[in-house]
Amino acid sequence: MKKIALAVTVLTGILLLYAAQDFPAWGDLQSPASASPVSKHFIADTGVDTEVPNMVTAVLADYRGFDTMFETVVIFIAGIAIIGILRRTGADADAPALKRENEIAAEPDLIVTNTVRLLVPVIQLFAFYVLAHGHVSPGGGFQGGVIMGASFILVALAWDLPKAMDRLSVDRAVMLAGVGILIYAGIGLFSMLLGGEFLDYAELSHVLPVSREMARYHAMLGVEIGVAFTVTAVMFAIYANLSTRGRLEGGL
Amino acid sequence: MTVEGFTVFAGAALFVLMLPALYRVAVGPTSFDRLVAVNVIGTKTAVLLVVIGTLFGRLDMFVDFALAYALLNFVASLAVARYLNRTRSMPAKKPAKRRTPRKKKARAS
Amino acid sequence: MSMDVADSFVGGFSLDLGFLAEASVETIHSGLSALDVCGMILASVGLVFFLGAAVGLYRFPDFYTRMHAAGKGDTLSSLLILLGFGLITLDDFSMVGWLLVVKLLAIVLFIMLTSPTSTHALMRAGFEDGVEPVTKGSSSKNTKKEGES
Amino acid sequence: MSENSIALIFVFPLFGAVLCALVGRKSRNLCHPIAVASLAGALWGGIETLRRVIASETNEVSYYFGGWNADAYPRGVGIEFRADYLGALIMLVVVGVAFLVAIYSKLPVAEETPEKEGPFYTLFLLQVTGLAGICLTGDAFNLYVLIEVAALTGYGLIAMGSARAAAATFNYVILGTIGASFYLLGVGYVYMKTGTLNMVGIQEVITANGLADSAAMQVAFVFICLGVLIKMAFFPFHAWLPNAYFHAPTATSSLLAPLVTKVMIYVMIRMTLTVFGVDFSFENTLWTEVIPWLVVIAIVCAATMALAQRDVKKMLTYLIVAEVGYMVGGIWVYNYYGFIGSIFHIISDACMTLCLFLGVGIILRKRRTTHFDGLRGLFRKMPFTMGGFFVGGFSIIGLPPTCGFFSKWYLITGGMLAERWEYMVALMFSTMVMVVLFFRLIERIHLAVTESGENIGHGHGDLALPESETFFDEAHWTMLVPLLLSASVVLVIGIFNQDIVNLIQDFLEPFDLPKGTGR
Repeated sequence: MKKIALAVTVLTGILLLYAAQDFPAWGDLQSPASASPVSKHFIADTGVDTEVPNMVTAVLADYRGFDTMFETVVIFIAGIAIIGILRRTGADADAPALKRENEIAAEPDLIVTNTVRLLVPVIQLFAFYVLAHGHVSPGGGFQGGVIMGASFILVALAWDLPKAMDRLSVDRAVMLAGVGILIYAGIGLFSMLLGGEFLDYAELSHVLPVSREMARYHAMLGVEIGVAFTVTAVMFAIYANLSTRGRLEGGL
Repeated sequence: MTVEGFTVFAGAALFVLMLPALYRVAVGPTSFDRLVAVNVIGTKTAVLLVVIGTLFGRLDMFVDFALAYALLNFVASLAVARYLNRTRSMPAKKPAKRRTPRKKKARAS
Repeated sequence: MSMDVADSFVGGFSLDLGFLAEASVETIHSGLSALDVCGMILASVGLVFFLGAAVGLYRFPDFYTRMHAAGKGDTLSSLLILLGFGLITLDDFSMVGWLLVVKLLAIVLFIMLTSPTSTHALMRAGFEDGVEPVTKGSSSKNTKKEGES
Repeated sequence: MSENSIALIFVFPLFGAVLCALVGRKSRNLCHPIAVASLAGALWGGIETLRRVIASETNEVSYYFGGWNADAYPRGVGIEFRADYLGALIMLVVVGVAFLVAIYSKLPVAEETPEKEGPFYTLFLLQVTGLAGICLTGDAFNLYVLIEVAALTGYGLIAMGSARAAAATFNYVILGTIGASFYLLGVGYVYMKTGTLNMVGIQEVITANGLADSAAMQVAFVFICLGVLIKMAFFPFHAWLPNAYFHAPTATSSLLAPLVTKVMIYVMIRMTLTVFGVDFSFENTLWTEVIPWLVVIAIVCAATMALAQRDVKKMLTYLIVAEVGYMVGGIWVYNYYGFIGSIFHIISDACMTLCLFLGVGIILRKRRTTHFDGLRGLFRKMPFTMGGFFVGGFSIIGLPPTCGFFSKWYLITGGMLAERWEYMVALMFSTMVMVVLFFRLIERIHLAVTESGENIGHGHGDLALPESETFFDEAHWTMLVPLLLSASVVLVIGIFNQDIVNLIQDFLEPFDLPKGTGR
């Protein structure tokens, strides 16, 4: 079986390399990919359409905002599925915990807890910075959410899971993840109800005191906030459920 | 020697000096040795990101990457240390060499 | 690695890196200011420390000594290299430059705090797990050979 | 509201899913009504969309997300949903099947995954969102994202059952990920060469620049087809399907079995016809020669393995693999009638598989087993349920006037006109096998015969069973009504098959497929 797998892998690699010869040359203006109006539009007109300097963010959150919505949904699904599969319910939850052989509960380490206590506020501030700065520099909802989620995981690592769950319980995390999707899809639905298509942020200029372009700009920030909510909550929920096999006590 | 030349040199040197650490990751012999080496590589990757940022002239973007990377590296090494500390199967009364497969040693010597 | 070797090394890559040079005109000036020189010296010292850490990681006989090399050399070298590049970035004293240096200092501070902490956590985990240190009478043969192989 | 009908198809389930997740912990009883209501909304949107497609002059309706419409901006800047006859029909099947399963799932979900209604219905609704989106999207990368949505929810839904289900999911996760990766690699290569992700845009660039000979495009085509074939459990890659669907909870297998493989076949049709174009896909001689033979092997092997099963649910999972072979064969014999058969078979197979799985779910709930031995005396006990189940069975065999007969008729016609005799022989063989299978089942269900052939009692039929085993005990109405509805849909589609075939013909007309004999 291993040999077959190896052969398949090698064959795939050869195919990929064979096809790679055929790629357009670096910076070839005549290739269909470079000549296509789509790339030109992204490069030339992003600022005109949306006022966002970072065209990656504009493509991600506006031009292809529908994809990004479903990518957020994928993360949400991951969280919900992990909870659905692992979470102990009913009689299961009352059963004695599966103790591993001669397991010793680790107690919080003085040095680690003090460092983490010092760092967590800074990390959360950095998360907000990354989230809000997505329009001009790399960053945005996904990255900011990951950093924010990491801060909660850090608390759970330094002390134990209950301490982190005092700050963000798993039930509340699921709600937060849902709220994130609601924010994203809600902005889309709201712009649809205002007369545009789904996710047509420009229509929000009817209710916001800004131009159509700036409406896109601000709606993108709102959308990123929704993404950050979902990512933060799901990261923590997955960690909590995986590290305790769905029992939500003790922690790693 | 220009600043640009030095930057390229520093980046290359960082990369080359990561190789001994990579050797430690591959060879072990205990999983803690591997972890130390992974931690070193992680920290140095954050530094390498800053170096690359200087080279590209887009340090404003790359410092954010580096900070996020250093943060995640810290979380990862804490998590693994915590995991290994928790899942040991014997109390530490009698220090015993574990996680050191004999066969590997024989092959290495 | 001597300096002229490094120069030839750079020269070998200059063809590929041509487009980088154009992109990086703003930050990197052709001339060398005093700050640049200071920064390069700092970063070089940092690289030397990293060399020490790497050699220690490769050569030392057991977990604790390797940890020692890695924990100290790695932290200090990271700090020095980052500070060095901070000075290099600062050379035009622009507002953007200052902002970047502040961010770099944040990374320096962060690594200064986290790297010893994670070293400590790993060390403790290793100790409680019963990793055996090499002592005078113990069989250092095995471990030594591993380092050399 | 009508011009947004395409958006409504997934807006309703998406918001329903989030609502289920929010209320799921506190008030679990609300989840089922929310799911049914949001799917009813989606069904309304789907019917409205099909009506608009029929009413439009070009036979297709486009919807541009974010308002990046093709008039003001270059095509492909934003994401486009295109509903033509093919997409709209299959989307309607997806939403309709999901609606029936949602009604049906009230009792099984409460019993099999207790206290997890919230997560279950969340994943259920998102699964429908993903599958319906796949049918409508006009963007190759968006298709990938939606495939991932459908796949991830599928893993979650299957693994939520027993511990064995979780183990069976593992294979599915591995193979599903490999398939998705192949598809993504292919899309990456296509983007590299064409510079656009819009399906119509890709087709335009291919014809305008003569990219048919390009090595990168051909490798991309092979990768995309390979990924889709893995995802649809085509024969050598089918290993994940039987175990995963067999161990899955009842509601999950009733939703996934009729839809997932069929939707992936839709993706293959979409890729070959709309994206790469007929010439590119079928003039590629090596590929076109190989696949029909693979199809033959697939059908024969899957039918044989189905014959070896002693469990109804397991047998049905192997039949799904065989049916996948039918439809892939219908595409790759490269004939107009083969395509009609393939598309029509997607629709009819979804309906009849739904019918069979709903029936099996009821049997499983009543008898706690689906082994052949547990079936005796069922007809006397649940005449309506078994009646519906038999309609599905007759349709899979291909008896008129069920829809299975007509789709199989077109498939065989296509094979005959393309002179693919091996494909026809395989079809005939598998039909024989299904006859054997289902009449064996009918015998078990009607008569008091055990697996070893031994008669219980002395008389004929289930009259010989003691009264305690044959008293009238019909299934709960929430389970019975969807089953009977799906059985009647099987019959209705069969009777009004010409209307649907007309729509399919309207869709296929512009593609200039060979209609007669000889290639």
